[in-house]
Amino acid sequence: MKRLDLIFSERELDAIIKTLEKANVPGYTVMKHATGRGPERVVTEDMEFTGLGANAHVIVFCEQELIDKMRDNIRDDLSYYGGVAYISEATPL
Amino acid sequence: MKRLDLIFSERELDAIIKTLEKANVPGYTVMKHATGRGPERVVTEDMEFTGLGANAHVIVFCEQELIDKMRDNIRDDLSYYGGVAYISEATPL
Amino acid sequence: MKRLDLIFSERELDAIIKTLEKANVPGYTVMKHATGRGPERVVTEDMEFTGLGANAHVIVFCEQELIDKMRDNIRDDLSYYGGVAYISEATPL
Amino acid sequence: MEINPILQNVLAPPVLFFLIGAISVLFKSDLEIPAPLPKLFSLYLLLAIGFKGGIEIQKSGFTDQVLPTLSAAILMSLLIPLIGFLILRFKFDVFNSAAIAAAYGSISAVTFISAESFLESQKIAFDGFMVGALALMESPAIIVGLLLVKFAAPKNRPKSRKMHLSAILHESFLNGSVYLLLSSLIVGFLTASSNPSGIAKMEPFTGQLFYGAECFFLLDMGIVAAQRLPRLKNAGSFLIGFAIFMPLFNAFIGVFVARFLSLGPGNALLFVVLCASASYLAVPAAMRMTVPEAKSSYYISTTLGLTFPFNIVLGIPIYMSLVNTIIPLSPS
Amino acid sequence: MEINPILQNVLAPPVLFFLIGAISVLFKSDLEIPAPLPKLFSLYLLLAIGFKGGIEIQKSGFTDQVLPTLSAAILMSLLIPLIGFLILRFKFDVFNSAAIAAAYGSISAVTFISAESFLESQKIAFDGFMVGALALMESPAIIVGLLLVKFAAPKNRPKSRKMHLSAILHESFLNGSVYLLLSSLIVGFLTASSNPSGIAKMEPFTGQLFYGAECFFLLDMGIVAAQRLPRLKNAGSFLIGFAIFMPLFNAFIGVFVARFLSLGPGNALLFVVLCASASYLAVPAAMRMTVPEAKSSYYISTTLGLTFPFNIVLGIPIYMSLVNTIIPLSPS
Amino acid sequence: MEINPILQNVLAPPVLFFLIGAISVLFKSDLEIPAPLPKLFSLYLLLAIGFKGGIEIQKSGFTDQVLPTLSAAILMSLLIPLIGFLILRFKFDVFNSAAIAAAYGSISAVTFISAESFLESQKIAFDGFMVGALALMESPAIIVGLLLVKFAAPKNRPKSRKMHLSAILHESFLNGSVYLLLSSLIVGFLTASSNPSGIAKMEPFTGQLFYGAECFFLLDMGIVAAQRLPRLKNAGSFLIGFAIFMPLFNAFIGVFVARFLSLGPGNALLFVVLCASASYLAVPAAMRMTVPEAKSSYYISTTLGLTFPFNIVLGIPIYMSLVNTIIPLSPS
Ligand SMILES: Nc1ncnc2c1ncn2[C@@H]1O[C@H](COP(=O)(O)O)[C@@H](O)[C@H]1O
Ligand SMILES: Nc1ncnc2c1ncn2[C@@H]1O[C@H](COP(=O)(O)O)[C@@H](O)[C@H]1O
Ligand SMILES: Nc1ncnc2c1ncn2[C@@H]1O[C@H](COP(=O)(O)O)[C@@H](O)[C@H]1O
Ligand code: NA
Ligand code: NA
Ligand code: NA
Repeated sequence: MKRLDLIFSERELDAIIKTLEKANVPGYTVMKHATGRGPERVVTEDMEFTGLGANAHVIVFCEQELIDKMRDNIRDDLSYYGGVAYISEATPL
Repeated sequence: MKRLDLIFSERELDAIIKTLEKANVPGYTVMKHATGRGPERVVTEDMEFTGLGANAHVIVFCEQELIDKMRDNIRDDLSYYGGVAYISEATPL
Repeated sequence: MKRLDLIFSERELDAIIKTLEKANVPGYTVMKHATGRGPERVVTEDMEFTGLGANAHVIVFCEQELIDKMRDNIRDDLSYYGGVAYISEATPL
Repeated sequence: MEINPILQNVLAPPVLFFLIGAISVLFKSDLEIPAPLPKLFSLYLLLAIGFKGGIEIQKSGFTDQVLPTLSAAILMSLLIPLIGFLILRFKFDVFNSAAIAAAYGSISAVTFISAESFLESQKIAFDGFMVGALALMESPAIIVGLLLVKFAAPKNRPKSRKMHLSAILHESFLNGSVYLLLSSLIVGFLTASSNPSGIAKMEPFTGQLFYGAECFFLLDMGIVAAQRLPRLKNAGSFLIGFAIFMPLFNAFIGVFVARFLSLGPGNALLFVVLCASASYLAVPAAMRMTVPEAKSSYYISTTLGLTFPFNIVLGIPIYMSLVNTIIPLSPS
Repeated sequence: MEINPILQNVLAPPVLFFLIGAISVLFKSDLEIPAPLPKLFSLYLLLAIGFKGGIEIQKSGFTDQVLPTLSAAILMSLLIPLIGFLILRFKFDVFNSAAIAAAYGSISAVTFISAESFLESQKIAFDGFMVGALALMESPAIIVGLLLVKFAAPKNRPKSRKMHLSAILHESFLNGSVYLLLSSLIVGFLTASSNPSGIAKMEPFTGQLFYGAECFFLLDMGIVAAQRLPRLKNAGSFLIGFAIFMPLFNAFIGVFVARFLSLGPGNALLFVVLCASASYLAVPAAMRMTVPEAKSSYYISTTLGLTFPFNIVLGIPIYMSLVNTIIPLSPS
Repeated sequence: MEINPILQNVLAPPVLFFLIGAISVLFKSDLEIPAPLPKLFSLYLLLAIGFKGGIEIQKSGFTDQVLPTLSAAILMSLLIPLIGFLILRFKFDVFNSAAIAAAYGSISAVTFISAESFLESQKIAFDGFMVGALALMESPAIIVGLLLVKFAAPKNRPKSRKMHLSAILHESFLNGSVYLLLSSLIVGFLTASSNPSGIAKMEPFTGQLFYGAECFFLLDMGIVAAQRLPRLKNAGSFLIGFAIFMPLFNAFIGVFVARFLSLGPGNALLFVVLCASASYLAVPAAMRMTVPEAKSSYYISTTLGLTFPFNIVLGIPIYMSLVNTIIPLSPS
């Protein structure tokens, strides 16, 4: 089993969730209000009221095949607006 | 060292924490207001005001033995209301 | 690639971010309002209004060398006020 | 039924803000009221409704009408879930039928205050003790729902959740929103009895601010309801029909009960609205915990996505004309 | 220019709270207004400004002055971004120039209400329909900014984001803050037309509470602005100069347009402030989504870290004396 | 001591809402006021207390009584932590003793405003400058606590945190809640001096809304206090006794100081309440950062779980009868 961590602007959330749903992932978890800094852009929470929004952190536990299936779409989603995606190993309890 | 990720309905938090405390985990971290979708149920943040609540994401760094000790209790806690639990490797800094 | 998880009191956030920036990490993500229990101290969210604050959870995806570079500084930051730091494996999508 | 009262209802700020919220979803605006701000307004409204209701009950005292009306209210909240259950069992299993039925037996506080606003704008009098009916109709429906599950559910339910009476009562009366409404009502009552100067000091918060806070909350409710609506497609046409038919049916029973109780037109409308409205706060929260077998999307999407908007926008003026038709103008 | 009005402006609670917020950052106090509380106040202010503006417009009706003023406002919000763009292109690429220019063409609602508070404290009359100008100046600047990107951007922009007119209009009118302001304005207008009793019931929320909520929000704005200021160092002195010079320049054009329109001193100040203020809500949110090539730290740090404080603290009294100098005291 | 004032105190809305919150925990209701909403009310109360206090100080001017009273207040906040420290050292190490003692030397703003509400309901006059005493008693206790740590702590404290005077002053005056209270007081003072019309415009926010917001915040405080109470079991009976005895002891000293100062009964009660109350905002936040060796559960659970409820429910009327007994009815 794999764990996929996606971190990106909250406003891309709908697009990412659509990608996940299309791939039929067994589930996902969304944590909003994350802030941070990437190689290019800065998002600070204190600016959230502006509607600039913060980041969302999405966690997906799923099989490697599903990740392979989604790879291109997710990269597409993230390539334009930024954001990161990492995979790690995970074993169900 | 292991890392245990638990994601489940916030209203089960007390039960899960009791399980963790009983097993004498060295510590744990709780992040509330997580939302997401599982194989059966949908939780959306925009509904939080209803008291339906969102999910909690609990992270525990501990030894494998502790996890083995807690496995049955956690599975019990999660089996009825849903929620997921995954283990991965982690090394202290 | 590695994933570094730091969990510590929100009020140490500035110090930790300074440490990260000095090491030139490619980016980081901050999630505030985390609560939890460590070996010694208790932080409960219901106390957040007191200014005691909650914990911050910082995630950094970066190379092992960077982590080695930061290790002493981070340990220093965490040694006094508490907090935990764990490393795990991660592969970019 | 005239068109005028409907239009007049729609053109009141609370309903307009509800529509604005709903339209923002339709047009894919990124307008958002982030959590936990809606919870702030939801807690505030319950506290203010309860507090003001407690004051009114203390002021009006227990007149002749109070006891019969409150008893009838409780009766309706026991009866409606039973009828709803029988109807829903044609299509759904015991768990879903009981959960949905309980929601329709219970009430929606925001629908109630929308009806009060409507009456005020129409200059029709009503009594403060009706908030007592509101408060008393929340719990019985939950109890009936849980008892239905307890007795009608298949025998092989997992042991861990075989419900005890104590658990049922706990969910019914100590649910956060029920508890806050009931206890604020007691605070209001005690304040009015023993500390009348406290009323004036609370008035700007619980009184003057109320209408605006209601608008703000309805703006969010509009967003939420419109986000919920599409999910009803999966629920099927039976449930969609139920979400419109059941309130009308309950209103119909309610108006005859109100006539039997000789309620004036204001109280009668509130009584009918309590019967017709469905819970999206207390009941779903209780059901999610105690009947996880039921799909929350069923009982939330119907009450919040369809029944609530229907009542707010069209229902209240329809019920008003129903009241005016069925209940002869009493001299009260 | 006298020093007195500046001091008087600074000594008003909203400006004082803004300074308190800024000083807390300077002194490294850990004062913090955690998210999403600032969003609550930001949504509230937009709703209240829109609602009250809608009422005023309905009340004042479409007098002779309304149409010319609103047209001039729209014109200014089309013109300013074009001028800004030409200036900025000396130093920045198309993306950054367009994004920054759009921010300066649009408006800041909080600057506007600060100007209203200033006028009230000076007992200078102004008209409610100026809120209409506020509402109308948000979208055109966004449209111009996006059109500039569409036509001036290098041809090798990634396909996925080749902007269609529909996307441009969507970002311009359905952006959360634009949508809330515009729709609250409509709600206010409809309420005033058809349900005047609703105005009185909203008054405690949208009226009486407003000044205090403004103070609370400005406390947070002070914190945010002071946190932003240091980031301007990276932006370079050209941009820092632009952030002060551009508002003054726009004010200068604005005051002559106001003279041409024969606006009274109150309306004239508001018109000038609309020209001089820059957006840190709607435009940045829209630009971040549609022009990700532009650095958000450029268009936010300038508008929020420099232009906004400058306008709030010094700009408004300066523009007032400008108005008094350029516009001969009309009998209106 | 009569029972009537206690009952009358308990039957006021703020205390009732506090009890409702506490009872909800006892009965395991899931009533919750999610973060950061309590912070909103906490910030609001500090801002409003400070602002109104500043106005009152400006209005009343520096009368004969002001300087002696404020000096005595500061003195008490220096003295109480020293006494507390000596008592606590019987059982606790330097770090815990200093941190707990500092909390009891400082004040609780919500206890103070509860005493004000009590006086208003009893129609006993008091002066606005007492808010100045409130503001001035926060920092000295923190300073004493940190100095105690600096000089009494074992010499092998980690180097990194050897406290410098500048760090001590920073924690004492720039702590978020201290800073907001002090600076709002200055804003209130400046507004009253130079911009009196600003007072009326703030009044609905800082004045009329205050009582209701206090109730809402106390509802949350009731929840938090009741959640804290069980943790006191681990703290042992010495600390539990200290949490009740120390306020009474401080009240006792305070009432004689008040008599010496010839304060009227209203001001005397407020002075006594300041002495008797303990901080759960500024001091714990400062101690957590600067004295991490102290267990936060000690200094928070005592102040919040025991001393605060004791003062709110029983203490205030007890102190009132103490004042009435010790201080001869002065003609003021
Ligand atoms: N190396 C990293 N480690 C952790 N989070 C990151 C990293 N790089 C970027 N992020 C997160 O991804 C968001 C978007 O980054 P960017 O793609 O630079 O806009 C940032 O705001 C961070 O929250
Ligand atoms: N495969 C998954 N990956 C990540 N989160 C999940 C996954 N499955 C379920 N969850 C989370 O666990 C919660 C409960 O799921 P469920 O057990 O279906 O009720 C969901 O709301 C998600 O937040
Ligand atoms: N073993 C652990 N697993 C997960 N989180 C932990 C663990 N130990 C400590 N923490 C987190 O780190 C914070 C600080 O812990 P401490 O160092 O004990 O003050 C706690 O509040 C927890 O959120
Ligand atoms: Na009903
Ligand atoms: Na402008
Ligand atoms: Na004290």
